[in-house]
Amino acid sequence: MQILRYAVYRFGTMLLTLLVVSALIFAIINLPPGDYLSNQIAELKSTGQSAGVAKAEFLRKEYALDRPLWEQYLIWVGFAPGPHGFSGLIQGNFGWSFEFDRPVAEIVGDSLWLTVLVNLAAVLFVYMVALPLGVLAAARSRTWVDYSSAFVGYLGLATPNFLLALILFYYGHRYMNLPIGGLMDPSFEGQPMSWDKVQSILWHLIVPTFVIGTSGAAAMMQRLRANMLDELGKPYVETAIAKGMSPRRMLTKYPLRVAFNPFVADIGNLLPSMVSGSVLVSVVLGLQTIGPTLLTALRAQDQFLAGFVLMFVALLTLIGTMISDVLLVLLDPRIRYEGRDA
Amino acid sequence: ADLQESPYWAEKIGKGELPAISERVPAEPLVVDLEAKGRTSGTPGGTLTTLVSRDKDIRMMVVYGYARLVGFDKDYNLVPDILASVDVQEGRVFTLHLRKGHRWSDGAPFTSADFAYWWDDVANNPELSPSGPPDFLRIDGKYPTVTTPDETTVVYAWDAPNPLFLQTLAQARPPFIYRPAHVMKQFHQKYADPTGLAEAVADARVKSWAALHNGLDNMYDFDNPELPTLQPWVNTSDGKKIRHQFVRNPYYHRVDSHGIQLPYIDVVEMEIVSGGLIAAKANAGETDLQGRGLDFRDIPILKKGEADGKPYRTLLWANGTASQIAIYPNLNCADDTWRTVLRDVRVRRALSLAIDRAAINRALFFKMAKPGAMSVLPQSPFFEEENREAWAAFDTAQANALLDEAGLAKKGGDGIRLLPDGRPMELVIEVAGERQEEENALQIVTDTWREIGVKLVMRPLDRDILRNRVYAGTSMASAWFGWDNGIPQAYTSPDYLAPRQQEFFAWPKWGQFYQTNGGAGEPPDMEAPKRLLDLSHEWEQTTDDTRRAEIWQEMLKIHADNVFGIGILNEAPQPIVVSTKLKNVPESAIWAWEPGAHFGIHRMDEFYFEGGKK
Amino acid sequence: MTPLLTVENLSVGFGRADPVVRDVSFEIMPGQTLALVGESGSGKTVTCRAILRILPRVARIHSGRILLNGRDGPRDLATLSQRDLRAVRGDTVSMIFQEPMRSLSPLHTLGNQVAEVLWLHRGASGGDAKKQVLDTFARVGFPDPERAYGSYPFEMSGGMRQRAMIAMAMVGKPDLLIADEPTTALDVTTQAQVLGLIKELQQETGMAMILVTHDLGVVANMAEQVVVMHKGRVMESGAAAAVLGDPAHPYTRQLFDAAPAIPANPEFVPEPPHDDLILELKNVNKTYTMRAKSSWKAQVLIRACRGVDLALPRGTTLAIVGESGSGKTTAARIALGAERPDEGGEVLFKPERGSAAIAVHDLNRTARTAFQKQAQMVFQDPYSSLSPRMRILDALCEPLEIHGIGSSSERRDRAAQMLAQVGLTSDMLMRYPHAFSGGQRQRLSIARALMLNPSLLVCDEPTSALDVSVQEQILCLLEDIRDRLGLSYLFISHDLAVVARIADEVAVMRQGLVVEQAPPETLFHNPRHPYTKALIAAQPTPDINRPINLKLVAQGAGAPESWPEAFRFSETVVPSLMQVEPGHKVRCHV
Amino acid sequence: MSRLPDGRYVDDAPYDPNLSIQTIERKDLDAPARVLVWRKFKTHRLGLISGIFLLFCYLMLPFAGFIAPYSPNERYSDNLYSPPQGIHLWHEGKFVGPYVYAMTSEPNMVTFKWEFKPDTSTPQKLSFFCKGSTYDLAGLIPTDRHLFCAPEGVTVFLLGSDRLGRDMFSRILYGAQLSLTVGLIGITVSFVLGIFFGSVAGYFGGGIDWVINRMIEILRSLPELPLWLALSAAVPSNWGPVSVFFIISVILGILDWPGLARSVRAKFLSLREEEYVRAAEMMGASSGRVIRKHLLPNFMSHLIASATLSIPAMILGETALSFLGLGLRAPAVSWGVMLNDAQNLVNVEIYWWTALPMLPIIIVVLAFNFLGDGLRDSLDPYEH
Ligand SMILES: Nc1ncnc2c1ncn2[C@@H]1O[C@H](COP(=O)(O)OP(=O)(O)OP(=O)(O)O)[C@@H](O)[C@H]1O
Ligand SMILES: Nc1ncnc2c1ncn2[C@@H]1O[C@H](COP(=O)(O)OP(=O)(O)OP(=O)(O)O)[C@@H](O)[C@H]1O
Ligand SMILES: [Mg+2]
Ligand SMILES: [Mg+2]
Repeated sequence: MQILRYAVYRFGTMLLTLLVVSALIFAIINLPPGDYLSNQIAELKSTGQSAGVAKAEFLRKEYALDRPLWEQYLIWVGFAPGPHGFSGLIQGNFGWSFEFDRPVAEIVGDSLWLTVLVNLAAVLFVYMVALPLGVLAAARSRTWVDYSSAFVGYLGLATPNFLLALILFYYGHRYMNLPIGGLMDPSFEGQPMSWDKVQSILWHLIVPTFVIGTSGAAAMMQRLRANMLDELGKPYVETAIAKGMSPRRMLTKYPLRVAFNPFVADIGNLLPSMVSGSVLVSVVLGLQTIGPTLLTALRAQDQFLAGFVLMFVALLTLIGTMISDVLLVLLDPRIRYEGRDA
Repeated sequence: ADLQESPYWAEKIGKGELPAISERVPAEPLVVDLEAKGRTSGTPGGTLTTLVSRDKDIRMMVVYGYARLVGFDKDYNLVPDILASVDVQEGRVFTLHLRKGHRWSDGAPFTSADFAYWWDDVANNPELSPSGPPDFLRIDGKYPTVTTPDETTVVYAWDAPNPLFLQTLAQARPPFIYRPAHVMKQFHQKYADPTGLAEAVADARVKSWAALHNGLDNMYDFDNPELPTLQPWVNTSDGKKIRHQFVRNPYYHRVDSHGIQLPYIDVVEMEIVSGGLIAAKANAGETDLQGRGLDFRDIPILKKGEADGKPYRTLLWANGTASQIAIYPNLNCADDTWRTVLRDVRVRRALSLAIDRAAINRALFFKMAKPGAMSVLPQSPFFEEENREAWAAFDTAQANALLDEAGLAKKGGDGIRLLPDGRPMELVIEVAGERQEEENALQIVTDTWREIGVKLVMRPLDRDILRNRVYAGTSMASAWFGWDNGIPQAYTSPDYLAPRQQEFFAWPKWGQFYQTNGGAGEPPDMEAPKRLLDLSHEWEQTTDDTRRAEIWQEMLKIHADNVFGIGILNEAPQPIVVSTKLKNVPESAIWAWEPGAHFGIHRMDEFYFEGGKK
Repeated sequence: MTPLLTVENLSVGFGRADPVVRDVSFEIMPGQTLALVGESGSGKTVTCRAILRILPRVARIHSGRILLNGRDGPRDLATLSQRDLRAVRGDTVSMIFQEPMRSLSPLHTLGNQVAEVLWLHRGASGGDAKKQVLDTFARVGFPDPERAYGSYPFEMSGGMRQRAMIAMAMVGKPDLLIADEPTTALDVTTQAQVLGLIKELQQETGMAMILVTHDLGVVANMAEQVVVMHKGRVMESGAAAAVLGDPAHPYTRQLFDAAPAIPANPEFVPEPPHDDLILELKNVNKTYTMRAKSSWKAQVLIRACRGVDLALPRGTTLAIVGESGSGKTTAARIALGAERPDEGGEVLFKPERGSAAIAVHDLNRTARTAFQKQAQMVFQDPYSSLSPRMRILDALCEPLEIHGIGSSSERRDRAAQMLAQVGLTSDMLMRYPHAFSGGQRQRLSIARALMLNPSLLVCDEPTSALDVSVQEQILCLLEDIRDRLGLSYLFISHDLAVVARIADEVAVMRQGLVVEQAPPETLFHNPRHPYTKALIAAQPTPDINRPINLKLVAQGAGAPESWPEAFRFSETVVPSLMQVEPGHKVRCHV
Repeated sequence: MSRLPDGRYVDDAPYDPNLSIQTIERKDLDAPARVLVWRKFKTHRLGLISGIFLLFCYLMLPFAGFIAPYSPNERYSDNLYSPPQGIHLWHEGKFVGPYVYAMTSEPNMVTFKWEFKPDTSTPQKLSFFCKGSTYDLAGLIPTDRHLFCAPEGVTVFLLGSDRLGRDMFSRILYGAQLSLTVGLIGITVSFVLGIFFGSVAGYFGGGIDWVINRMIEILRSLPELPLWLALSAAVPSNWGPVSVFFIISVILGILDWPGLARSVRAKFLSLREEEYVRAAEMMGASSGRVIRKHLLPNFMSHLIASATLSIPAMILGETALSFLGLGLRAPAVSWGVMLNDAQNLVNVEIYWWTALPMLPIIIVVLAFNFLGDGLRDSLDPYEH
């Protein structure tokens, strides 16, 4: 019963937050001067392509872009009727993408799993690199091991992603015959999963993973190191040593376990940072993830597409936060009993 | 010659899914004599890969394919293409004759009904086209009467001449004045079964039948494989993809003189990659034909790939705009002093004279472009060397003299001239910060202008913002391309030379005045522009090509003399990567959107792979 | 017999600074207990840690040998390789650290942490190890070993955790146990339980022990040998009886003199007149609703004070004693107006004799300022009650600044004067708190409390963090000030001996209730309430001849349900405070 | 030392029972916290080196014009894409002092590359404290002295030149002026906001805390990208590069504050429970005073450490923004702008030195990291 109440409460705040977020998103998208269609029309006129103008005019009417902003917002969310009655987000109509000229849902659907895939690979990479290095750096803090792992980590962080991507692609293709760009060989697109397809995807993932991963790894490593150092100063570590444990075993059993909790707490933030963080890389690498789609949409002020993607990310973040709360409760017995301050 | 069956369709024909070649091509196909054009006839087959950077760029296949009702040939003459012929009476009645037996790519006959459907049920349907039929069909505010006397004849008749009608049909982005009626009628309220239509609307997650109709009706966007086409290649891939496949149109209307149906190449694959990677991929030999997405600065890397033995050649075509980079002093600038100063032709001439075009050419284009003022290119019949050279030599002494003469002799302490009102002469040039070469060129101009006491301040903006600022008269000057069409012919409208378009950044207000019929902007109040206006009007009135040519020449002269737009250089090289096996690609040519449709005018359907395979 | 452990001329230092442990030597026979005594910072912990070489990275053993004559023959732990040392740690020699809460990993169950010793050293399998651990848990007195096995540290009380620590140290059946102040954090009854337990286990297994403490009472009850340390050096060492009975070194003597004790022979003092009360708490209740931190749990009501009635006559000391969490601090905070009592409670304060009472429970802004000038507080922890970023001068002047009293030079003079009053010199004004010892800091906070010339001082366990000799100094100081300045104290402690020394009246609290109240003489010699009795019995005295019966004491007062009918109380039914003799009130049913 | 007959051991060194009250216990800690921090920080060698390096970098900023042989937009149109020129000391076995070779360039019409030939016959000696292009020293004093320059008609491009023949070395120096300060401004903004909201939430708790937490949650649930785009679109289009730069730093700061606010809040929550805070409250100190005098000073060191750790993020943020075309634009020079120019295969493969601005970014980011690490380590010098 209590849990139910809690869930209802959390859900309530989530809806409220979402509502605020939706208004914010709408405002943000419409902050740059003009809108997609007027820009489109100006562009068409300036290049003398009068033929396209008619269609743009049609869309402007169809999607109520000729109305005041606040009305557009209400129509978009679904609080007010549009030219064809209520059909906004809450009615399950995600809108139309002007840029891609098809329903928003169709565009997002495709790139979503790719986003997840790429970022999953990157997160795995981050963990694989950052965990051992971070632990090592903490265990050997202030020695050359520590410094050199920081150096390696920050090298990845400080190298601008887009340059790194370009460099890796060029030389990767040259010397290792790695593919340039994309997430799989186009011939596998739309094909059912097969071993060859998986191989192709893995092969294509190498560079993106590396590029996205390196920047994350450094940050993660440093955080892990700091957390570990904090934990290493705690008396229970000495207790463990007094038991006669070997340092390695002690390190992985005790402080690492505790130092890891903050990462779980961060799951909720993973998504927006994944979407933002990998945009540049995805743009450079030509990955068909949601990031470049969002960037295009924002640049072109393709408002329904951008709005939907952002709402979606926000929703996932909020849900992610909830999940991480639950996970934390599962992972950290202290919270289970004592509760945790917000 | 006898028609030959294409091996690509052999299987389908064998199964009876496709009729034989003789049934497919029109009764009188367009026969291309390749040898006469100086090309070789090829072997059909092969898959061509090309790259684009945006999803929506798959419509480039409509541009490259370049099947138009009438199209430009390589000398920029208008010739019938899809149409068998066109009769023009008094420049106002156009009788379009279709080819008998011409079919859509799905095999349905292509007839005058398709034209009628567009005119009656699309262009004039207020729900589908809220703003009515397109502008180019409106002459003096009136639309033509469109009639279809028989299956293969369509008549567009105006009261007054419409000199632009045919040219517009030949554009890179053509106005499709026909629709596959047999397909689109299923989604038209007037013809479709209401319940079926309602279901389709719901399925497509759109809000009305009009949205559905418009959404599917993508002759140009080319993203609806259900929509039959007349282009050489047919889109077969739906949705958001990394690679789109375009398969030869079995009903295409062109054949070569050996009876082989064009296009030679069976499949075109268009791969969507990030813009930054096109050069890298080209360098790796992963494209067979590439112009778009490559830039002058990519040439070394392309040449390097060639040298490394990758199977491609890098051709250098010339850009077709009148000027690669041009500076437009705003004659309608809101700032009074600046407006007066910039309207002084001596000032504009001085600014032009003080540009070291050779240095820019060297720094930016390896000396491969042609320095010169903004005028037409040598490919145009109106080209005159003297126009290109007018006020385009690098001569700071003369420039200084001109400025002194213009009453700007006074200089401030830092050597910058003072305006009549005492402000320093700091000319802010606004640019769309998307082209590096523009910024680089202005950087060089900054240095040489300093020598004549003019301080150039460059301000990069977004394209849309730039446009709005120019239209509002807020900006003093801006940099942009020159006239889009650098190779006008007598039939080309000289609109864009006259103060009739705000899109010409030197006179936005005059352009608005004309475009809005006096509703906004201001009327031209200088002699030369007025004359330009008159001339362009006269061009519209006359149907006589020699008179039109004269008008063109006079207008170009006025421009050369008045330096309304300060051109810096033109014919900048455009790298074109071509697979070594790909034949019939011209060694040197013009790379232009309008007129020319990039590869379109070079007839991509005539390109072929040596031996029919890649 | 060969000693189990011999420490010879051990010197340990941090970095390049002078060694903090110098030339320490002692030896322990198997089965014996050696007590390491000395004030805070004298190097006890460092010495112990040096034995197992669990020292901070900067620490270095300068010289000395640590010979362990264990199962594998004699070895010098000071030079042993890390690998061999690992085999010794937790196996031959095990250690209990000072703070039980923080010495256990919060994310692992007790069972896991304890059984680990067996996995490490005995190669025991899961089930086998668990059986042994459950055994040990039962031995150290967990009522439900199975439950304890699966519990996390924070689910247990401090005493329970300390038991778990002991279990961890014992489960490997070591030859030597090093226990670093195993009971300091515990209240007396729990302390007695733990000590009793250790002693019992020791007798059973024949294990030797080094017991670190600064409580001489504990020493008297536990040790055969004593080593007295001061500033890193051994002052005196020898058999417990001899050292305690007849201290030879002046420091030892001083230390023993300082140890407070519940006086053996009561001298009845006439009851002071009760007509002028400076502070009065009437029917004070305080209920905290723990905003259920995790929103899905029910709110918890904590009744920190229940119907507390207290009266403090001017110029006297009222002490509140009671176990941890019994509501002492809450009562003090309410008395100071820092917390509002529940509806119905009243706190009245009379700044001067005969003046109108201020209703502390209901103050407006100006009244609060006025009141705050009169009533000050001395905090328990001398280390955290002074801001580390403030000079002594600023810290002392702060109350004056807040109340806008005096010019800056006047404030400065007053601060210097106050320092002198608490026995410090005025050249310390410009220093920072971290340069001072705990005792000095406590003096500083007393000085700060006195800056405003208050008439009431609330001391919340002002000496519990200090060792006996310093504690003695502070108590003397407080007494001295009280007498000189006519202050009244509300004195909170859980140490009965301290209270016996300073208080005029004592209130014993348990679970928010005052269970017994009387002048110390009466209370200590005629305690009525079972809880009071248990408290007194558990108080160890530094006298070998008066050992406390650890076994008996270990049972403590137990839960109220186990008390005689007359004293029982529950959440709802609470007997009232009855006067059993003049000035002696007990909470019982008649 | 002596042994009593009963085997007891007694120390016989002189002992004064009263000494301990009057003497300072831990002389080693007898100093203000910042001295102690410094003392401890000094032992963190890498942190110290980084700190000195950064200090040097910042001190150099006003004198970038002096050290740089050229001004940032000075072009040498005969030396486009000149590779780095080495500085030599010996010529044909003789010591001649620092000199360079004159370079002549030739376009290669086959490879479309500029080819440079050094004229190795004559060493061109560098001159020092020589006259060159004018610039404003420290942004104030106009002067034309440079640390070193090449003789007339010869160039000295230590790190090569870019596509317009501008000296990479000089541009990197000038770029530092913007790139290194973006961080500071951004940090200031984010700190002001973060400290304000964090401390209000942490100290007062309750409803305010809830609202601020929601704000943070909302800001965090939006990807940064649209915020960047929107905020930079809100910058008036006609602003000059420096104002745009300023606004960008502010934007970076605005987006950065929630993280900081959270840590401030957490820290405040724990500091509030310290007894010295309680003590001040009981003495009647106002909340403002408590925050100012007790909480902030004790929190400052953490702030400084987290500041040093966020500056790299700001510097990198600027390069990312420049890449998106939202950041600085020519003619302004920053490392981000320079890298933005270099994000092309040609620059990576053929004119590799144009990608060199990566190096200072990496070095500075690393230095800040080590500095922050060192600071963090030495924050609580009086802890046991
Ligand atoms: N990590 C350290 N760095 C520097 N000095 C230290 C460190 N740990 C302890 N010391 C110093 O060593 C001396 C001895 O400390 P130790 O902890 O052994 O005292 P103790 O007798 O156990 O005191 P307590 O009763 O407070 O536990 C003290 O002066 C202390 O300041
Ligand atoms: N602010 C508060 N919110 C909730 N519960 C509190 C609060 N303050 C005290 N309590 C609870 O009230 C009870 C009495 O606490 P109090 O601090 O008065 O005990 P104490 O006798 O002073 O203990 P100690 O000896 O440990 O200082 C405890 O259970 C404590 O957890
Ligand atoms: Mg200790
Ligand atoms: Mg307390």
